Amino acid sequence: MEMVKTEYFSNAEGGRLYRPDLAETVSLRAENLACARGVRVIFSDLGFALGAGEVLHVTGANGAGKTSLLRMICGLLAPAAGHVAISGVHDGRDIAPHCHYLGHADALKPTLTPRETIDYDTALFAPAMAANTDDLLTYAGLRRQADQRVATLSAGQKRRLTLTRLVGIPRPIWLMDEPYTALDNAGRKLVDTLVRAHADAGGLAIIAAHEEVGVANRQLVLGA
Amino acid sequence: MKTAATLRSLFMRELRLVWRGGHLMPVLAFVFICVTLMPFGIGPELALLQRLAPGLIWVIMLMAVLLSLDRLFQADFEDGSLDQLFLLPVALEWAVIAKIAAHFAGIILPVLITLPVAGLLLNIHPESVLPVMATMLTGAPALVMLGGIGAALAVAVRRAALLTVLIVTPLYVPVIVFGAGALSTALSVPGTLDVTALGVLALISTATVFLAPPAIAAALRAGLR
Amino acid sequence: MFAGYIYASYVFTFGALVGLIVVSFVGLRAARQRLAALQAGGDSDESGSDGAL
Amino acid sequence: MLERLENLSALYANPRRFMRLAARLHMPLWLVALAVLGGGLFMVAGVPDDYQQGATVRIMFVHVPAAWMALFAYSFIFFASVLAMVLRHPLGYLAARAAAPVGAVFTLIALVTGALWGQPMWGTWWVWDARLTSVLVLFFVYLGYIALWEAIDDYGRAARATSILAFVGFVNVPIVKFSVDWWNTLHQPASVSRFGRPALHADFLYPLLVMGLAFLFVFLAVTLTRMQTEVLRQRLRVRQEEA
Repeated sequence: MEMVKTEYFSNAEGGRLYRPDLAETVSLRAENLACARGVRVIFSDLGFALGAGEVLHVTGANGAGKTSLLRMICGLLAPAAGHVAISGVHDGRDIAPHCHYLGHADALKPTLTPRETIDYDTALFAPAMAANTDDLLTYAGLRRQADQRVATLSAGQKRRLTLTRLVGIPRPIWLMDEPYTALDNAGRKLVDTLVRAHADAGGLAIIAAHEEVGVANRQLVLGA
Repeated sequence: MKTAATLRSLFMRELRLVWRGGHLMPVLAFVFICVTLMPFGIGPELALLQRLAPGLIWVIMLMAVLLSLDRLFQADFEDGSLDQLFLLPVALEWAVIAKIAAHFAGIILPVLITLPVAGLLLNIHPESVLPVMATMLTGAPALVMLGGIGAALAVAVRRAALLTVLIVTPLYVPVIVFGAGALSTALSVPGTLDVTALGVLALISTATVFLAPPAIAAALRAGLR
Repeated sequence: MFAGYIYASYVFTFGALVGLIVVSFVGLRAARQRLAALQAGGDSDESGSDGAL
Repeated sequence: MLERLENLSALYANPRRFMRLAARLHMPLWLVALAVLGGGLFMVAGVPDDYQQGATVRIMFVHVPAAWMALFAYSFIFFASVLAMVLRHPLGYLAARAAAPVGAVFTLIALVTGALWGQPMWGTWWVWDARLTSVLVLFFVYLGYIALWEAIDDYGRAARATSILAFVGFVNVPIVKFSVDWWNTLHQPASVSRFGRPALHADFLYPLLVMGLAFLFVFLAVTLTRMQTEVLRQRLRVRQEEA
């Protein structure tokens, strides 16, 4: 998987990053999904299909099951009923290795440095790929903080560091839970830029958020 | 092979986290405090201490492992990286083995090496130091693997520490029976080992290294929310 | 001379069992009453068992 | 709401069929249990003193059946968990949860009566005898299992986690027995006679078997009672969620 130097990412500060091409383009299908929390049915008979390039905005009141839906898709939560499948590549249960999941918590280790975080993430999630850590650090605007402990970073910087995992490791499905929280306008624009570039490259994304998601071309309201 | 690369980097990352997080220090401190306090409780009478030393060291080591268990999955759950373990391109069972191996190398191994030496405070017979170390090295994998099951079941649960102890204690009984038991001959003839007991201990350790990871992975999956 | 031990073991055994039985039946009755109270409006899913107790 | 849930996920049994069956069985089961218990006690009363242990042998008639039930209850929990998790029959989770405290009480009875039986013979309240030690470890297994149920709020997660613990615990029980037996022979002071039952003469065997049967029925009756409570508590949670 060598780097395809055809497209660029560019962020607000003009940082440019070569866009590794997606190894696979997939479409996602969810059929009569149901979610129960304790004994309460949160949602049921939920189905949708997402093709390459589509971005679905999932919204709904708090507790409507937005997070649960995202987690069900990548197998981080067993659905009470129904199932999820990827066509194109394979129609299988273990969808997780094809997904990136961005949860409320940043999944960052406070005692590591941004440089180490990116090196390890690449080595863990895409061992065959050479880590372009410096490009990613530049792109995320963390060049100066590269060798500081992650614990000393601001919330916005931490979020940008987590986003490098999505950008640096090509996976077709992005599942993002409230990605805009703790981000200023520049940060929000960065997320939209990334998602659009990801969709243009043939990936698909599901974003759970309260506010409007400009980059989404489809919407699903839970608990309507 | 991609899996080996992922596991190696997970092992290295965990080891670095153990080192950076300073998780070894509290366990070592606990061990040395225990060894130092024993004579105050039992009395400084050397012959008695010498007779009790191997068994005491085993109990202290077992409790040190128990003490170290909660850092295995709890921290990952809190910062969200436990979810990422499920997204790795390797089976969760392998990821669990890499994590526990790093925990073993970073925390348990240092305890295994220093504890018998600390046993000298308990007037352990110099020739018994190696046998004690041998039995602990043989039994420690079982302790960490069985402890991993308890830690995985108790992730993000109320009073997780109490729960882990309750779940793990019955699992530890066979390990300490054969671990300390293997030293029984060392009481009369220092420096010797009951080889059959050591063999059973090795059997238990090997079995848990193969059978515990699937149980730990299942426990982690059961805890997903 | 051992009567005390025998007596104690039987008292403990049946004391513990009776305690467990009482707690279980109290739990059952309490659950039924709370459920009946909640179902004051009454609906189709009445509790299947009238139960002698 | 619960109807929609029942067909939704394999976690929720259709309790209506079970509750009707339980209601019918409840009282008869209790009557049988009390009858057999009465018979058993009557037989025990008629037992002559043992030539070796004198009257204290009568403690055996509660100690041994209680130890039997301690093991039986844990096997019950294991098979109920297998039924629920492997064969997808969710009533198993309820049965396992209901049986655990009953098993724990029987284990406690076995421990206390064991100590009471040992005292006259060796003058100490606790003898690290192989069988008694295994029962003590089993008591920890029960405490861990019950604690896990209570520690997890979400019913589905608790059911899955406790089943895993039931499987691990079940494998561990024979290993503990084996290791404790070996440990006992290792530290066997020659003087202490093995804490064995006297050679079971017919006068002792029949009362023991009847008492064992009585304890079994008591276990089944209490477990059935507690299972009904579990079903109702589940309905209560649904009602409260709805309200």
